[in-house]
Amino acid sequence: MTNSWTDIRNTDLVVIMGGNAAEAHPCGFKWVTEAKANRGAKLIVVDPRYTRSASVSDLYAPIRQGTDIAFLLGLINYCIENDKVQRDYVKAFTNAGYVVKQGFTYQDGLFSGYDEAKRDYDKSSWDYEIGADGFAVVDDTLANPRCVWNLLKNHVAVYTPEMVERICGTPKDKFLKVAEMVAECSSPTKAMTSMYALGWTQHSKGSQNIRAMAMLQLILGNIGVRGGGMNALRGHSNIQGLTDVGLMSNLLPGYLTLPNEKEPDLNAYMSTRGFKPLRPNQMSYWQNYRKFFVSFQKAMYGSAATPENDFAYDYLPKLDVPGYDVLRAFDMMHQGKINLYLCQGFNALQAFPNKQKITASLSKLKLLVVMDPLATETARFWENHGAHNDVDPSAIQTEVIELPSTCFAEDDGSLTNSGRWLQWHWAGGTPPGEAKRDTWIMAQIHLRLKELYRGEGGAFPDPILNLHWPYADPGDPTAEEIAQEINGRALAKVTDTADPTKVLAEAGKLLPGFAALRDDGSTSCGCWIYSGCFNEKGNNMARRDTDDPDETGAYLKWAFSWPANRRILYNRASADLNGKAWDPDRKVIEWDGAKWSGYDVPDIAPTAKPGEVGPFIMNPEGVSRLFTRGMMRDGPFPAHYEPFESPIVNPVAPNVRGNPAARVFEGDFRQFAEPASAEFPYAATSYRLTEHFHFWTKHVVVNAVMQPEFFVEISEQLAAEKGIAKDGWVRVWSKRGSVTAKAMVTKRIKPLTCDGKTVHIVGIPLHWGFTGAAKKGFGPNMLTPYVGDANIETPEYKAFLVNIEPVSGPVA
Amino acid sequence: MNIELSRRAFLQTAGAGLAGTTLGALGFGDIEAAHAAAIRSFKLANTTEARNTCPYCSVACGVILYSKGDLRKGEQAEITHIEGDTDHPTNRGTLCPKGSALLGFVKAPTRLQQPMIRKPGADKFEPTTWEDAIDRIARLMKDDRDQNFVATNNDGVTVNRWITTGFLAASATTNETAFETYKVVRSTGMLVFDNQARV
Amino acid sequence: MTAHDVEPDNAVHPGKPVTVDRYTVGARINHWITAASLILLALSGLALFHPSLFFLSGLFGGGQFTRFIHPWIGVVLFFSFFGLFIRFWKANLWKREDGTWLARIRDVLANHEENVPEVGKYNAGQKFVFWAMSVLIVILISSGLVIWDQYFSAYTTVGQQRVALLVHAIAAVAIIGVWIIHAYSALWVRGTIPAMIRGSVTGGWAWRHHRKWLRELVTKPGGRSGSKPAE
Amino acid sequence: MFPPIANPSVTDVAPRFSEKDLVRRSASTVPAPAERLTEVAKLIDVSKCIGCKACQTACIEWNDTHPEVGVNAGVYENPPDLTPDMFTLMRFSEWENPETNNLEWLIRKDGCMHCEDPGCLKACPAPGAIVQYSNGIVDFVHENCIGCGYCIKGCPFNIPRISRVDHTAYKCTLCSDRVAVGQGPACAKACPTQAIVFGTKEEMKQHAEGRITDLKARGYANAGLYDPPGVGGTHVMYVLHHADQPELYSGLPKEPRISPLVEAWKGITKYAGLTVLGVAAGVGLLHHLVMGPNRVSDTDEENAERLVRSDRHDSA
Repeated sequence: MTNSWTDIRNTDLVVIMGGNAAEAHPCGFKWVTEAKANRGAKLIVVDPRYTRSASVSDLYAPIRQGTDIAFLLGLINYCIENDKVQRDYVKAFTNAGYVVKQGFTYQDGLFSGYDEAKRDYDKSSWDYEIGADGFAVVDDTLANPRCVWNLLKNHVAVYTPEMVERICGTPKDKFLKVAEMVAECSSPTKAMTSMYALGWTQHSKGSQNIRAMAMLQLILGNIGVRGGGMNALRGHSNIQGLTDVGLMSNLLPGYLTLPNEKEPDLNAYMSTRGFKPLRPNQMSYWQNYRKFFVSFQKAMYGSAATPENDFAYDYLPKLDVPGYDVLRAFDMMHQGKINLYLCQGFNALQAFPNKQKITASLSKLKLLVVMDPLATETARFWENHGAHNDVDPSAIQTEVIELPSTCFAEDDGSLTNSGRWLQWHWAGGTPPGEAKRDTWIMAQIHLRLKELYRGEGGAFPDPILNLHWPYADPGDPTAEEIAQEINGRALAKVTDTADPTKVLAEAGKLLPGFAALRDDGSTSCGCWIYSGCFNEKGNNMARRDTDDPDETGAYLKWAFSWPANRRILYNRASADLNGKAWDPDRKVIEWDGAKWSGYDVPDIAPTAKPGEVGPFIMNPEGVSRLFTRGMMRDGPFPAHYEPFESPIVNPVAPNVRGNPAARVFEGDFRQFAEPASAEFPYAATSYRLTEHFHFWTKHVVVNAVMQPEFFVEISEQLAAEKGIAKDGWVRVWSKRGSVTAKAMVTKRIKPLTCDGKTVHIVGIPLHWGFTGAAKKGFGPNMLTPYVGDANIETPEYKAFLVNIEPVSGPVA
Repeated sequence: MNIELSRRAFLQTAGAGLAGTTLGALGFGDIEAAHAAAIRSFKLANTTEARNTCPYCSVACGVILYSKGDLRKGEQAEITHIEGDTDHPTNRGTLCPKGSALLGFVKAPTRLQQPMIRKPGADKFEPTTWEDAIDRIARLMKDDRDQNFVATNNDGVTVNRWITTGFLAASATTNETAFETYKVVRSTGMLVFDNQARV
Repeated sequence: MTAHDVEPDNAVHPGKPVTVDRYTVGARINHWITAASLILLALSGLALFHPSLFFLSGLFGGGQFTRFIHPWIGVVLFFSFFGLFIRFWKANLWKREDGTWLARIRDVLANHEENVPEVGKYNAGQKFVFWAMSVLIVILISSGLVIWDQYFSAYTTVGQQRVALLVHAIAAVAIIGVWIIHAYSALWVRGTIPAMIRGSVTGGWAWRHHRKWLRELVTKPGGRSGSKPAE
Repeated sequence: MFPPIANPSVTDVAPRFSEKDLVRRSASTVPAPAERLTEVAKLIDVSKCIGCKACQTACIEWNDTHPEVGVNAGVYENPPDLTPDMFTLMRFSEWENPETNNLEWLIRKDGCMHCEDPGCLKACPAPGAIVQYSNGIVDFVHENCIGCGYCIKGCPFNIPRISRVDHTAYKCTLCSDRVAVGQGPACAKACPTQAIVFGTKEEMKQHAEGRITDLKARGYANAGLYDPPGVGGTHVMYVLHHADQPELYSGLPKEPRISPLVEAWKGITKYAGLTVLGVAAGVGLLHHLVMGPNRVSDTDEENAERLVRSDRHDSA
């Protein structure tokens, strides 16, 4: 989230699209109902299903899953056509005026530079014209036909309300009503908030879905303001934290990236990071990259990381591919290229697409280790549960070790919510049986491994032997010890760069924040964006002061919000070019002539003058990007692509199948249904229900009572067509698998008309499996295709094709 | 015994009794029945509180754990109730259907109690000890790493990577667990490393 | 016609006084089971009917057991009474003289039975009790099943149950009223109760109250046994 | 935001109301309390409700009930109905508004309405099994309940359910144990959107006014408060977008009142019945006193003997 849950109370219009906040995040949704009740805010829900969010909306518009970009670009087109744009904001705070290089084109659904064989682009043409001064060329009048604004205008022109109806199936009158309400928020005194989640990410163009809305929010001037923003609702309690701390194949903590094998040393590595400003005076905060990186290496390897060895740069593994994401990992496993796999509380068998492939892959492992508080399906993938897990245990040679871990109620520590708040929690109960904390388990594995390497030697033992392990009880580090390590420490005295007499931190002391980080090895810091969370003032994540001056919803003294306790990202953009709030009633920070101050920690250097320094300090431009240069694999603008399995052929680019830059593994393509397939005529989507949380709560008897059994939702029309009775049983199958379910026949799903064709939607909730208290059931991953988003490889769970028929009852 | 007499007497008594109670029923009397306490005693009295956050979604609602026994005093603590924390700015004491039923997660019948191992081809788990389990994991990790570690690529560049073993982190563990996990995993050179945020 | 009023093994035993068999052992057992059930039902039912009578639930070991046992006794009553019905329904068919008897009920009440026509085994009052009981028991068992929450609540709507409750209550009041008439009459007309205890009445009792029945018995072939008293 | 319900205290506190505050007690009379407590109420704003069932799970957890894991019956209601272990239930109804052609998913939290004139209490034959406190809470006392199910017939909203385990009736207590220590009901505390709020009845009515104004501004011309006078008002009230058609909300009765049948049963029948029986017994007694027993005379015996003898002659 750019903003926070409590900030949603400040909005005028909530657009829930690509999410279902009322069902998946009920307590956060409270702030929507508060905004409605207290400010007269309106709620729009755009979704293939009439959801529980829709049940309290002011306007519901149906949409075919996987067509959000067409809808959003249609909105952008509407706003531009009708001059519903916050022009001053767009000119000053976006790259609308930046002139794009000759050679950049978009034609027939493809951007310039496409290589069909590689399914990838040469992105060199996707960039700005660079002037003689080394800075990007900008036309403030927006007259240049090659400036971003004019390119965007041309790019979205095709998405007329008629085209939106044709692609999305959204009736034109509903779309126009949405457009009118959204366009009103181009006023500087109106804010719209976007609440989205996996309904946007789980597509082969998930990142572009989000970009499209972000672009709309930028042209409406809604980023950085109270009640505005791009608010990813996010899934699990610490999905934000795990990502922040970098537990992904290609990441280091704090969104630093792992080197690839073309970067043999630290200098080569730094040459593509630490961006220089593209415009004069800009902060381009990544210029500090080296400080973050070196401090991280000091946290990892302590005294073994020295200037002489490039701060142990070689200890880091170097990537040969963009990343070993889970789809790649399981594809490798499927090929027998992975021997050991450790799952720390992640139910892979239920969570990844094409369950049959996942089972086959796990069956090829030598060892699977599962650490979990609950008996997961993954740990029991080899157990026969009839149709629900039809395997032959004797044929599976994988050794499985299941380790009982504690749950939230039994450990201390912090979780980062979607509003970027790091909140500390305290254990309240004794763990059951022999269950152990994850910190204990990981320490034991490390110490045992270290012991083995110390005793036996082996392949490059240095990083293991030298891993910094400064805990009082090495076998059982405490949460506080690790939190301090994440925050960072001064290894030598750290002084202010501008004023060397001013000491920021004495040697051995905790750092006040990331501004004190140094690139000479005098500081250590596990995760730079978290620095400040546990400093000499104490554990700031444990703060519980609910003071909130003027009830802005900022709660600056509650817990700690990264970065630097900032509650609204880009909050400098809440004020105009002179530093005055666009909307005086919705002030966040203002320029008082000498510095920035207000209700939040300014997201800019406190003394950066308003006219000079742009609000988007992480970007070398200092402004936000409507055109994203070469930073996305599938294009600098979003464009409509059909899902890989689609009931119609792409109306705007008939020759392009799916997202042309999305990675598809050998073999998986064969398992996709053809576009407009007669064999699989129905458009399916998967989703969560409010009664359950993923695959956990089916272990909770009370939640099992609330929603006991797997079902699929279909329209009355499809039920009539297929002879499916309410409360009857159905079989649903895709090219990859088949499930049996109860039928929920509802008015809340209606057939759509897309490109002249009736499209029926089949809704498949995801909470069932073969362990726990609820009835045994199937997961949608029996059916879903094995393909991910072009940029981040999130699987396409939200749009695929199936067929359906009535059956007499469940197969045993 | 003379049945006829006794029955007669009984019938007469009954008749009189009936007439008498009919009067009572018309409002000339009241029956005092034993009073039973209607209101349950408050079940959180004398419990210990701990502040926590809900482990499910990323709204991160504040919750209070109520237990018999106090962990901070070194006692065994059994959680008996969980409800929303009204002091929390986001949820203000409210909880969704999952959060309201958190106690059922803590006490789920399917909570794991001890380390288990499933041998190749077996159709069930067998109990094992932590000692043996960790030994086994470390041994297999080291063997696989030693065998498959790639120190340099074909171009002779130092790459120090290990891609035949993978690690999947979840997304409900703490940041502290996450960072420690990061250290342990990355220090081995593992690249097949991901978390739930991917999906 | 006459056969209706005479049970096959009823007999007249000459002697001083004459004794007349009125009820067989089976009929008597059947009656007393019915009687006991009815009384227990009345007591338990009244306990649930009116708060001031709730104390009667004490006779049954408390409210819960009263609630539990009442419908089961009802089932017993129903089948038990059904036995009586099979035995006696023919003798209770309406006859010409019953109208006259009824018209002269004042004389009956005033103990001047000599002014009413001779009646068979049952007089009109007894027949009224018989048929009232029959009808009310059918009403009570059927309405009772509807409100027997433990087993049958699922088969009817709450609206139907409310009707049943009211009907059950009214029918219960009525049947207790009928029972009062029945029991009082038995007390008032001396010599009646022994009929249901020993099975026989004196000839004088039969002469006084059911002369027609006595005549029929006497004239019936084999209607008279030897001088042996009934056992 | 409506003031949220404060965190409970873990120190032992004396209940704020008790037996002495009873205004009604089933099948018995109670002395009028010295002064009436402030009336409390739960307000359920259907227009804010997202049907998440948090109220249901919070209710189960607080009241330590154990509903069974059922099946999916093609609907969102789970369990399918109120049970002795499920005191409250979200009921879902899909309605296409003929005026707007828009689908509306009307979701209503069903449960005890805590009527000012409780039909359950009126119907109950067991002394003290159902009580009403002067703050409006209608509570079941299981020690006194006999499990007859009369409360179900008395209730205009079809709420109480009899346990097959202990054969006593169960329903929402309005969390009397929480209210007694100054807390709000578990469902109201849990409700994520504050569709359920709790306070004094006056506060609730005021709060409802604000909500109704908001709904009218959003085009719900018939928005209104459901506080049915037929049962003397309720201590659980609804804000409805279509207050003119409460039946749309899974059959919420439009003009609920205690059924005339139940009124008749518990009123006239009760008194008239006992009067009839009393009179019948009395008349019998009187008749016996005045007329005396109807005895068989010696003449009757002789006549009988004569009859028997004559017949023997006849047939000989």
